[in-house]
Amino acid sequence: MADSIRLRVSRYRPDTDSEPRWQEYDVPLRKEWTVLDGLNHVKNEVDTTLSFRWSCRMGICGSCGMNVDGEPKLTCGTFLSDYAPGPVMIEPLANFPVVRDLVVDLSDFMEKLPRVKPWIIREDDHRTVEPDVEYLQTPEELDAYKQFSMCINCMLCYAACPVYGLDPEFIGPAAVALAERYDLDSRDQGNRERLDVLIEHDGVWGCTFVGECTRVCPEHVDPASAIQRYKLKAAMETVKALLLPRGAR
Amino acid sequence: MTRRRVEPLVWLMFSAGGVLAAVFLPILVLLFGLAFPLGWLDPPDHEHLLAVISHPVTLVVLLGLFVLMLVHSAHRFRYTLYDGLQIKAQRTVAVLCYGAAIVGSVATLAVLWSAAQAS
Amino acid sequence: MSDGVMRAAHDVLIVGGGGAGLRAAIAIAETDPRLDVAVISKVYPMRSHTVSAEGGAAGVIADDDSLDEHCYDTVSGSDWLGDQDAIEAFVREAPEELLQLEHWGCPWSRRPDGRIAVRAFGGMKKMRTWFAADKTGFHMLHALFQTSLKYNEVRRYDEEFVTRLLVDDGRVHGVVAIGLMTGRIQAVTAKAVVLCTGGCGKVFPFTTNANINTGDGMALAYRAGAPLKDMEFVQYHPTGLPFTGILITEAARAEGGWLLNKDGYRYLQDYDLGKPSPTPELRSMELGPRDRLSQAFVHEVEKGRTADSPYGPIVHLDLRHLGEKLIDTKLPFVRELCLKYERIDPVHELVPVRPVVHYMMGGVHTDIDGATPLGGLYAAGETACVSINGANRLGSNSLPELLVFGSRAGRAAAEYASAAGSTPAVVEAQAADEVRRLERDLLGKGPGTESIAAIRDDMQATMEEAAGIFRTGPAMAKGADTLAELQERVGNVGLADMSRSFNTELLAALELANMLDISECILEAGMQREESRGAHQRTDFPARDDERFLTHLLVHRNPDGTSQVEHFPVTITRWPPGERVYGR
Amino acid sequence: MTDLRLYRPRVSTWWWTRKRTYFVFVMRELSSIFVAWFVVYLLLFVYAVGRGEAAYQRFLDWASSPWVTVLNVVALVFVLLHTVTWFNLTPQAMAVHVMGQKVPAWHIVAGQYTGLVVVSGFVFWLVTR
Ligand SMILES: Cc1cc2nc3c(=O)[nH]c(=O)nc-3n(C[C@H](O)[C@H](O)[C@H](O)COP(=O)(O)OP(=O)(O)OC[C@H]3O[C@@H](n4cnc5c(N)ncnc54)[C@H](O)[C@@H]3O)c2cc1C
Ligand code: SF4
Ligand code: F3S
Ligand code: FES
Repeated sequence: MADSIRLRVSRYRPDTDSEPRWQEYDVPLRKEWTVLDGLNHVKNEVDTTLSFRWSCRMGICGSCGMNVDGEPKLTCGTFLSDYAPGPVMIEPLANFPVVRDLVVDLSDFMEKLPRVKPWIIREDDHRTVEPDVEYLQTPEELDAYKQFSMCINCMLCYAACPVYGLDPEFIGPAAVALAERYDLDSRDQGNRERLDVLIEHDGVWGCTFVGECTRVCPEHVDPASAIQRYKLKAAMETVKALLLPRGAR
Repeated sequence: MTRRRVEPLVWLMFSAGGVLAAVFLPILVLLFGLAFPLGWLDPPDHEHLLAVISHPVTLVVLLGLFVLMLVHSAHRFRYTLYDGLQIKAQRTVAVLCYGAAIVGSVATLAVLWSAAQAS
Repeated sequence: MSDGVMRAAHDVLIVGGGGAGLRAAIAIAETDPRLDVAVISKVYPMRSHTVSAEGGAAGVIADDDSLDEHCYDTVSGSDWLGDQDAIEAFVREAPEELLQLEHWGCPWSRRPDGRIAVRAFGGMKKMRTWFAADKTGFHMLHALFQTSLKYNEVRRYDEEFVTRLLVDDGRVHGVVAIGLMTGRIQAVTAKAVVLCTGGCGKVFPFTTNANINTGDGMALAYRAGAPLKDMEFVQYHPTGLPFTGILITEAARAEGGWLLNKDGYRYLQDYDLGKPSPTPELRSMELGPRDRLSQAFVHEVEKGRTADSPYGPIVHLDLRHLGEKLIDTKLPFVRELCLKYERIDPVHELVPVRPVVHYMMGGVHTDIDGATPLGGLYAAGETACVSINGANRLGSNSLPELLVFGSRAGRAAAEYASAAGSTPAVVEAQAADEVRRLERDLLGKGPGTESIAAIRDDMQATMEEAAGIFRTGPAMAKGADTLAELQERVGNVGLADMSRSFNTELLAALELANMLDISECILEAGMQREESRGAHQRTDFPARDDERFLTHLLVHRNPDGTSQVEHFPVTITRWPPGERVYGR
Repeated sequence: MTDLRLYRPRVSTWWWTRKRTYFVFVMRELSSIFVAWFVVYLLLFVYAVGRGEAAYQRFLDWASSPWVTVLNVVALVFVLLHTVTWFNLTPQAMAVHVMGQKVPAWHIVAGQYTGLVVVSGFVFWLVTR
């Protein structure tokens, strides 16, 4: 194994640049180094002006997503040695506006997330606990939504989804996965409210089942599945509403 | 109550058409598109075909099959134009695609009906 | 505001969007919906470090368990330094809070009959740790964050870094913060401020903590005049992965994992932690408390019974006998982490581990309602020291602590804010000062002669050397001298990056300044505590000394920047100091 | 105070040529053209049959002309692509539960191929009988 690898890093400084440009850095190539370790090496030893987000370095906080050789990746879980001999292209997550260097603007998702009401909705909306009363949930009921509860909001799926790239109005894979997570939760009774949001034009219908969201998801959430299942559910509800007019449900 | 929207219904037809296309089309293309015209197999004789086609069950089945497959392809093609070619005139595209599917469906009905009358 | 300092005003401002901060925000929104609450956080809330917690959250729920037993485990685990009134409140409220979280959608692991499942944890005599597989903190944080979204009244400032508390006449009136995206510096005033800024593991080189855990809140409070308590108590977790420091949760041992030295021997039996048994025994062997396990590791190193790795001595965690099925259902994340970062499959192979800095028992001194001695300033979570953890925190007590004291601090701050008057004008001048400091002294200063990373490395090395698992007076004194030099050097740091937008170099500089102050407090308190208790083990004072040191140490900052240590009594209610007995 | 100057990247028209998975996706979607084509083809076929023996023969002659043959070969390829991708995606699009147990994905896929074989066999039997 060579002892160093070249990183081609996309730099964009809004104060001075009108568009991103490439900058290259050579970093040590060690078998236990991730792309993030490489970037930190640059930040600490070579060029302190490089900006990127990271925190947990264990694949759970969701902040270090970047496009590595064109694929959205968590850089803390992507090893440099897999790209030897290099160079490795490191760009900000695709489909998002770039704030600076490798940092993208996530406000769009942060605005969309609350729209799908990702919280438990109950008809008897308790705001506080009744002591000692737990909502029972069997392991099977837990399994029904577990997968969709694993989303770390890393936004790799948005970076991979061409539909989102073309139409930023599309609510996007992770948001639907989270809606589905609560819909499938046996403790929740909010399906109707979420349906009203997702059945809209910019809800689930824009998705053409490209499936890239699922392929890049580091947590195996399978948002593509959530969306298609949601479409089926929305369609069934609509048929039901047609067959049983005046809210006979 | 949920607001009524057409998207879910179109999508349902798209999906149904997709399933039908997936299971019916390979054999149909193979037989009618290649095997019979090219003589790999002897084409069925006209009388038998006419009998099959003019049977009411066949009529209904073929009508459903063709209409759903047309909606399927119109719907899919519409989004291919949006995404693949980034066509901005989305409304026009939609009208053209679904319009074609509707025209095709009417034609299907006419053709099937006239064929059924022929026997 | 004059000087063009942008300003926003709220009733209560919560600094930190982790478990404690979000819980506090919801508590306030529920207590009094008319109050205007804001959460300010240097990362998006769901990125907060609570997300990394794996093992679980303790709360008495099992039929054979009792509040008293949880209290006793916590008191003895704390080596009698925890305040027993706080511990009693904590133990009483923890199950309610955990159940509340259940109602908010946290996917707790369940028993076949649908009830909450509990697992064993280190230092606990009963099974009482609630868990969501081995991503408990992740699920708790996301449940809290998503639930917080339904309270429209909670305003959020995401990715804004607080640099200073605005204080006048012993009362806190808000903060100054930098918006990372825009680089805009603004004053956010509030009648009450709740610090929920998490831990400070990053003052050490080898830690389970995330990059953001730089102890900002402790430093903010300390500089504003609030004392820090019990800072000498730094928890080492016995099982971190070498090189990365990624945590292998204690749940791995609770489910039956063994610690083996290089001879394949379960060495804990040599350290008064009980006798090995094939299935896990509560409060025994691998389920002993973290301080004792980490200390045992050092003794094994001394005896030459640890294995070598490129990253220092290690022992092995053996999970092979648990079987693939159990590992995949109860410890899937452990397997994933081992596969990814060590290329080792714990189903078939031994996992190399070594002790790693994990948790800060000390923090901003608060009372049982999260109130600090400064008017209007509250603290909760890892950044605070109530204290329930004393000299050693038990695993799985921190997550419920965030909830219990997050709620309490939130409610107390809400009450204070309802009664508080308006913001005095002097804070405007203070805010303007701070803006000048940031703009001129940091951003405008130009290149310097020192590098942030180099000073940070030196600080971390110093702390490991001086304040590791075993300490001595002279080593700490020497460390303190080095820190003083580093404080000098930090003055010569310049920023190469002068742009406004997402200037992470500026952040690193500010965080380094915070960590240096905290490091000094740790050593200061460590030198004063001439005894060994819990996580603070001094080879020059190997025994616990209740005569002199059954007391908290508060570190105050003098106006000239030096510090001063004061004793503060420990509250004992029902459990007089005794011997910590494990495995017998 | 600085204004944010975000850089907004544009998606190129040729985005789908850049990555194999995107390319396969667009090909999959383009199968819709050939589905439509074959519906039209079958309609012409039915129409010819309805018009009588001679028209039917003329249709078969036309259908064996080189360009129609090429078109149909291409159509067959795309239709097969459609079938394979559609079958593969079905388990993702619907979760089937039998007696409380989630049916594994490969069962669903296998079930669909069985369906394909049965339907093909039936059609074959029907028209060649
Ligand atoms: C790997 C790991 C595993 C753990 N597992 C367990 C476990 O199983 N059980 C258990 O009980 N405990 C566990 N702990 C401990 C527990 O997770 C932490 O103590 C707890 O999550 C801390 O939560 P917090 O809310 O206090 O802070 P954090 O979650 O760290 O949040 C801090 C917040 O403050 C904000 N902030 C910080 N500084 C600033 C600033 N200057 N300006 C603005 N905002 C700021 C941050 O953005 C963040 O939102 C674990 C810890 C680690 C490291
Ligand atoms: S669905 Fe997967 S890829 Fe998308 S944000 Fe969630 S974890 Fe990331
Ligand atoms: S990639 Fe996009 S189009 Fe749908 S299946 Fe995933 S959201
Ligand atoms: S740094 Fe947290 S996911 Fe990579």
